[in-house]
Amino acid sequence: MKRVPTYGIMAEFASAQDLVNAARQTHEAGYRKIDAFSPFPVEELADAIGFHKNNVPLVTLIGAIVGGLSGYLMQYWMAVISYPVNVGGRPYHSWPSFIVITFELTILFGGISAVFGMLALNGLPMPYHPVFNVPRFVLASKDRFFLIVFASDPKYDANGTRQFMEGLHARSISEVPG
Amino acid sequence: MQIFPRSTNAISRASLFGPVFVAAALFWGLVQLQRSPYITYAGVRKSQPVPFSHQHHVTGLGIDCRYCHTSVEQSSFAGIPPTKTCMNCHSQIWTNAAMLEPVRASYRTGQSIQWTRVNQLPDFVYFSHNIHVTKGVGCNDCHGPVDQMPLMYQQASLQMEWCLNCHRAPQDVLRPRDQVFNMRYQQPTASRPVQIDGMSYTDQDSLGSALVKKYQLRSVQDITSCSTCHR
Amino acid sequence: MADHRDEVGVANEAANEVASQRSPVIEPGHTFATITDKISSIVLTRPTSLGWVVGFGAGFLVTMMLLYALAYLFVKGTGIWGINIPIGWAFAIVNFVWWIGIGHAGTLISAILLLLRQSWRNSINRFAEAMTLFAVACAGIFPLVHTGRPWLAYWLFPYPNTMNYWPQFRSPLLWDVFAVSTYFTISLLFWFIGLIPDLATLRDRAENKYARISYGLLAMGWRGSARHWARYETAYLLLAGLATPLVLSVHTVVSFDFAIAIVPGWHTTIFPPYFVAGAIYSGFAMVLMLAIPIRKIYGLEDFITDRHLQNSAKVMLATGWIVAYGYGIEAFMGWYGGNRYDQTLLWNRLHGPYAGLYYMLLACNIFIPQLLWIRKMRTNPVWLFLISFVILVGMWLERFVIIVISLSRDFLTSSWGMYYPTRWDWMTFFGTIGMFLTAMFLFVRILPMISIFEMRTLLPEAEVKPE
Amino acid sequence: MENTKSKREDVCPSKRIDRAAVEQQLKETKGPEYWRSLEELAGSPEFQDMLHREFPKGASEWLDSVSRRGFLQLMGASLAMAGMTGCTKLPLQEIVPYVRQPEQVIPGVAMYYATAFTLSGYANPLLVESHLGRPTKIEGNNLHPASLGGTDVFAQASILGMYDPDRSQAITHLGDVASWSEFVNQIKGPLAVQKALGGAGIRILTQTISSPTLKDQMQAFLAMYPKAKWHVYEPVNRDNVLEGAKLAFGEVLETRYDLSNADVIVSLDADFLAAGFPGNVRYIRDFAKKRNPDAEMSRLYVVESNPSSTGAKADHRLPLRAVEIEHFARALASAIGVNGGAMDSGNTAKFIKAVVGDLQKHKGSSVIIAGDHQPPAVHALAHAMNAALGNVGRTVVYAEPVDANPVNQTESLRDLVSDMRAGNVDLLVMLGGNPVYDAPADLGFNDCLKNSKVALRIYHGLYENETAELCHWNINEAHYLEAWSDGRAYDGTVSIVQPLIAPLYAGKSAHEMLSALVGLPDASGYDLLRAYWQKQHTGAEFEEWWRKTLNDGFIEGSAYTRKTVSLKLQSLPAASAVDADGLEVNMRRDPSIYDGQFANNGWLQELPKPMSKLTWDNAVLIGPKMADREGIKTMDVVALELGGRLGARKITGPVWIQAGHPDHSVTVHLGYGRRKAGRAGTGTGFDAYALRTTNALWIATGGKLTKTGDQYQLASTQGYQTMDTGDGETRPLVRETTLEEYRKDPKFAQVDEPPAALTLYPGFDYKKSPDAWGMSIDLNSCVGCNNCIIACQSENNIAVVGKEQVVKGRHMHWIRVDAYYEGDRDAPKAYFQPVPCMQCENAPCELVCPVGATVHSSEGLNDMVYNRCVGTRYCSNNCPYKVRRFNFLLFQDWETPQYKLMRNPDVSVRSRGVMEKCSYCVQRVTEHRINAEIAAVGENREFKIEDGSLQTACQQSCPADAIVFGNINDPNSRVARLKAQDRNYALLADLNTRPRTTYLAEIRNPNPELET
Repeated sequence: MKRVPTYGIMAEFASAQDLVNAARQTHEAGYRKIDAFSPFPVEELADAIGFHKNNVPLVTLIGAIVGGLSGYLMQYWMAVISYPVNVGGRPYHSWPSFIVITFELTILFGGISAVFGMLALNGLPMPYHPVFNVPRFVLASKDRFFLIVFASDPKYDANGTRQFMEGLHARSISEVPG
Repeated sequence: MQIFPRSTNAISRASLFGPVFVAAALFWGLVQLQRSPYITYAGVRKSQPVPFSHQHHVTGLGIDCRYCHTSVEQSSFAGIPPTKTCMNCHSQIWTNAAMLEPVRASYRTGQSIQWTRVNQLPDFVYFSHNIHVTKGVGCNDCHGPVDQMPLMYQQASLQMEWCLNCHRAPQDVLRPRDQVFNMRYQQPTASRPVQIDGMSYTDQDSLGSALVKKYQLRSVQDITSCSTCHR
Repeated sequence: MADHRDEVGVANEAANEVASQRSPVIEPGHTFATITDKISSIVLTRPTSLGWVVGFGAGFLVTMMLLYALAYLFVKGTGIWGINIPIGWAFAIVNFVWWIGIGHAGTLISAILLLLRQSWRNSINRFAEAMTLFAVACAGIFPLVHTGRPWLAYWLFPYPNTMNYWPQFRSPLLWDVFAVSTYFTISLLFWFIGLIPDLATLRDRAENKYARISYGLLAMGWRGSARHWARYETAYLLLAGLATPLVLSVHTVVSFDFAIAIVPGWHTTIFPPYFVAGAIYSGFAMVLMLAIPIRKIYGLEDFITDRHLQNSAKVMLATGWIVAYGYGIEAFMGWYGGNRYDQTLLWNRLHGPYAGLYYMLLACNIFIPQLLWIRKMRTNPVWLFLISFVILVGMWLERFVIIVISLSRDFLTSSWGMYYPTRWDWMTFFGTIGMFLTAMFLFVRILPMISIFEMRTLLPEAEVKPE
Repeated sequence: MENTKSKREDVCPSKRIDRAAVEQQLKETKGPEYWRSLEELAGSPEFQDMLHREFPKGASEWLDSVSRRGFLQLMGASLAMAGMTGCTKLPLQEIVPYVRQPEQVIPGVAMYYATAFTLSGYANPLLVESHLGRPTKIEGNNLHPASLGGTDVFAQASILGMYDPDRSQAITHLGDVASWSEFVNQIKGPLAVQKALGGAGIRILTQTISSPTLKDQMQAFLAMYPKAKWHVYEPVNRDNVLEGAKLAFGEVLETRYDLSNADVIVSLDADFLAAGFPGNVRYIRDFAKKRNPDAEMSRLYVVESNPSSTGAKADHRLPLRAVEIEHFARALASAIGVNGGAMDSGNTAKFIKAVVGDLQKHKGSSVIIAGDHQPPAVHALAHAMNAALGNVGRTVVYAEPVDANPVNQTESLRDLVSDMRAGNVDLLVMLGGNPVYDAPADLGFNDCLKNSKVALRIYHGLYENETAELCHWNINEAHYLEAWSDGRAYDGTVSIVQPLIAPLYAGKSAHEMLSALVGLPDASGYDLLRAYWQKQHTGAEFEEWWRKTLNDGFIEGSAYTRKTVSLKLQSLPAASAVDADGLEVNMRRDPSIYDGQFANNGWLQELPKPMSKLTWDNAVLIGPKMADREGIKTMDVVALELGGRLGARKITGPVWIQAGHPDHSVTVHLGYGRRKAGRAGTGTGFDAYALRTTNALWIATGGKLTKTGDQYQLASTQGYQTMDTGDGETRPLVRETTLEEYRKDPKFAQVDEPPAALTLYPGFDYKKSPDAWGMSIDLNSCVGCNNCIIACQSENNIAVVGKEQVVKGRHMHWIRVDAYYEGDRDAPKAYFQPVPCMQCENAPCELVCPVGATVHSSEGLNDMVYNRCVGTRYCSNNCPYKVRRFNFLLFQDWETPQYKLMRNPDVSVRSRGVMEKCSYCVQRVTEHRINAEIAAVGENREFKIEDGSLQTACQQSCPADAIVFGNINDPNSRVARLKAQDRNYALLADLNTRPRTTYLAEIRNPNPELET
């Protein structure tokens, strides 16, 4: 049997509060390549593990602008440039009538880029992930809270880190095979 | 517990974003098919009861279009020659060529020859040969180099976008009326100017706009109105 | 979950409030585990209950009837319906508007109430959104099949074509195409990303291998990472922000179908607001008609409490009054505006051949719902169910009154006419209801009908002390 | 019409094209392609045996049942997909040229031939459009004094009659198909026998005949068989007129009127503006001319029983029961100073006083017209009064009778029947007609023929109808568009009936029949005709004269000259006493299907009747008073009984409450309840002939009306016949005032016209285009004759939808004639308003079409692009005039080959799911524009479409000249000048749709004495 490299060390906690505290300490202890898992969003957590850069709004904004522009320009081109036709005596460029579709396309593109942007930034879909190798991790989607320090962290060393984490009053500690 | 093998990640991503590209490709394919000869028949040589060669009759014998297509100047329909027209000559020459038997048979029995239609428009499109000929649109502008077609085929796609090309910019194709039936007509250049009304034109732009006036072409808005072709 | 602290506040209040009059959004005594087990077990238990099979079967049969009616429609043409000149639109469009209206509650609850931080929405938004999707799907059928040549409906989309000819962007019908398809897409995305964490839960709890795999694939490998949650929350919030103007726009655009036209009874500026209000009105009625039996059958009283019923009832009462105001203004303007056509229209509604329906409409949408002032009515599921039904009928009648009565008598008396529905009209209408129920049954069986992770946040344990 | 005239051909157009080609076509080409490709081959005149194969006897029923021909509609749908969409693949087409192309024939260019349509002996001169030998459209002959370009509905619709697939398509003997030669041989024997007897056993029964040639042949026949007898019978006969003339002058005379100088017209139950009244087309033209309020305007008094379109145009209409009208006439006569055996005029005294006053003021420029169904005495009185007023020779003209055999037709038929009963008849030849169905009930012609001793019965007619059933031989007649003949118009002018196409089913004309009887079976109609006229027109230049005659369509100067007559009026027969409460029953010819001979004509069946707008049925018309008294509602089924010598005769039918119908009187229309008419006509309505007896052909008294308690669905095309909206409002749809008021306030009609600058939008500049099309409809001229509806239907390939669909409100007429009533339901004012597409400049329909299938052309036409339409019906909802029509089902008949031949190749045939509407005949606009452009470029001059040269279908054959179409950019065009008039107003102008079609308001000229 071949020895699999370690992906990181994972600690399990009983409550969101414990996790947040632990995460904070770990971060303060200088660990940077860490992550925390909770069955529901815990706002403090991101901050605790030092995650601040969130690009989803930007992506969405770009999508919305693109949608709106393409919506109006498409209508303008088709009704005024490509094939101008006299419809009920209205001007070719009946801008008030063009607003609705412009609006709808803004929303559509914005929404789509929000969702797919979020997925992409999160690197989803990712059905396989090392953390799933930890048997108790199934509880992460129920009522348990987990903290992981990745082996790739410069400060990481198998024993030292394990000891450090034991100091966090974790309910259990397990090594995550990569 | 781990449900999926590592490989699933790549696959799942592909399956999430892949369909977008597949759909796009499919759409592009349809757009191409729409314009393909399979749909339009453009360039397709349809089988005919008699392998009539326009090349031979026009280039070889120098017969004018109007000798057979008699009503092209008076009617929307250019006219398909009656068997009689063929027999005018073929009662003298090639009198027993096998390939002409259907013609002779038709003449004998009074049964029409049934040609396969080459240039066909949908029924809701009303095209008039006479007006186009009158306004200086040449035969080969639409029908292509008929004088070089051993077997007749449809040159253009005859789709609406193709019609609109000229209807939106007629000056690009117009030629003097006396040149309409000239299959070898070429647009004017500095070396080959075209004369009308004593004026000499060395490029299509000037000639075209002159003819638009001379032949009183209606405005683009007029000739791109729906009822120009659809009724 | 816009702001966690606020959630906590709500949760506390909820917990402390058991004694007090106001019933909580979640009954006390629940933990993360119990919530998770309760909701996910509904989906994961085998075998399927007989009741479900029967209900689903019934819905399925009616759906088949719909397909039959539509097949016949394609063979013969729209002439199998009762429509004519002058009444070119009838059931098809009535049903379309009705369904679209119903489809408004879902997004409203999940988006607007989210922005308004109404935490009680957490337990009803999931199936409300599902309801929205199915309702919009039902609605979507009609604009397509009501055309004389449905096989050419793709001409409504601006695709590069060999005719070099484009859709006519001044037509409200074209706006519909964009509005409805956008609405459906956004609602679908909103619903789906809401599902992701719960799908992960199901993935991790499913016994059955295939269930595990399929939920797993749908969950896309969600693992509840803090980073993911952060981005997820932002996206969810942004989507809510986008969906809010969208949901308001959709019925506004639908109302343009009429408001832009010159037909007396259609050509009025009051339409957009009161169409939207009416939409929410009927939407909540449908939510209640689904929520009440569901919570009974699956014993979800702990999560869908009387508080939810009450709040929904209050929303209906409010929107009901907006609708009533709409009717009032319509009538007032008809009289006050001094336009001879509008005056005749008003008279025709009150005394014309369809007057009966107009009075029924007033009863269903204005008078009967006033029972909701009574607290007993708001808390009594049975009464609430019945009133919701009445409201749904009323809202259908409203569309019938607007569309058919207005068309039946417009400008030239010589071309006045009558409309009588044929059996094909009815089959298509009821058929879509069957389709809707079928979809609903499938949904409650294979997906969590209440958002598990959002319920978790309502618990006091979810609280995290700030620094 | 100049250029149409020049286009006329003066040769016989019956072309010979090989049948194989046509059959090939029919086999290989599907639906929509067919008639286009046919365009490029040749309208084959002769494919009767093929048609036989295509037509098993008793083909499918009419369009009524939705479930009809399911597979076909599937096919239609698929065709629609193949044929009507832009980007689907076209099926391969054959193209089949002539073998020898006839001269003059230019494929794609229409030709016009002059001919005439004969109804009850009176010829209506026509000009027929032909595409490659297929007649497609009927116009009036503008050179002919009796037409001046106008036609009536029967003439317009007769083209459908020719293509009717239910026509009898072969000679049959005892039901088996036989040949002409067989027939000729078989009758040799009997004729030989008769020859010996001098023809004592021969009887020939014809309808009213005015054909000089036929008369000549008939005389030749009677010379050959001196003892043979010629009987004449038509259900809609003019016996009363004939007897009236005898009474007044002691001789038989034709009475014609010259309304062009009639300032006061009094109609005694005469519906002289309606199709079927001899000369109505010309009368309408003259009448309309005199209704111009800006010139000397005439005044019309109508005293009538059943409300008619003539009554609707009256300045004063007095509803009286038909039986009371004789009394009225006598009173009127006495007041004028003619001995009418004065009766107490009772409540009509005031009316009479006013009328007489008016008449006295207009001696010589007034006219009194009596209705055909009024008793001879009334006619005699009318003659006497016209004489007394000095109208004779001015407004009333007497001449030779047009009828070639002017006998009392009722008596003539009575004689025939008694002869048949007595067994004096061995050989009975019936040339047309349908006596078994329409003979007076008391004659019992039916059973008399069934079990008569007549050894040999020969029927020659267009249909295998009820009469043909009971005959041994059934010779299929050639339609007038298929055969040579001639006939006289109401003024006696001889028209030449020129065929447009060789007989579809090798039918024989009456001329050929007769010549067969005199032993010349092979003589062609053309030779017979030519021979006859050669005899008449001796002289060298005959050829030239003949060509001219064929070209013009009539023989110049052949009108009967005026006769100076002297009144020999002896004492009138005493008038029958009127029982005040007795129920009178009026039996009238139907305004749509006449006497029943047009029962199988879908266009006419679906043509809304002028006053009630009923289609597909006749009804028992009663007045509102009576309805209220008896508690009867519209569509209640009643039993109508008449006592009589032969015991009670009874019919049951649905009631229609007709505003303006007098009390104690009911009107039923003849021609319905056909047993054997064809897929369209069989079984529609009820047979009113059952009530008819020889002594009361038109008016019977002592009727009895009882409710049966049943209901019957009637199909009316008009929702409401009033402009009142129920809430006390009245909409100013038809704008009308009196002459006085008009003179005071000429612009009275132009209220609520919005200012041009009202809109925020700049609006399009149509001046840039050389032409901007517009239409003006003069409500003062329009007499509601419906001719425009059929003309449009024929020109634009408009489908017939059937009763069930009409009930649902899905009729397809592009132009409709709305009829409105106003005021007292028992004596209402009535208005007509033709409504085509208004071609609004701010078209509401265009704005809402999602695919841009209806948009504006640069000339201001509201184009409807069928092939782009997806059928949302939004445009129709948003059309305030509701002039758009939708193909809810597959209404077009794709499979009947005859209809394919009939269709106008210049107009798309619309399939299921497509919106359609009036296009201002854009096909004509385009044709004229192209011709004008070619001419302009050819002759190097300014492009211009001559005003008046381009006419829409509705305008071209409008007898009243009420519709004018033209270029509103040209201030001198007729339409522009009309639109500049004060009377001009736009319908629903307050909506600011800026219609291109506008109306000239209606002006009445009431007698101040009668204004209360």
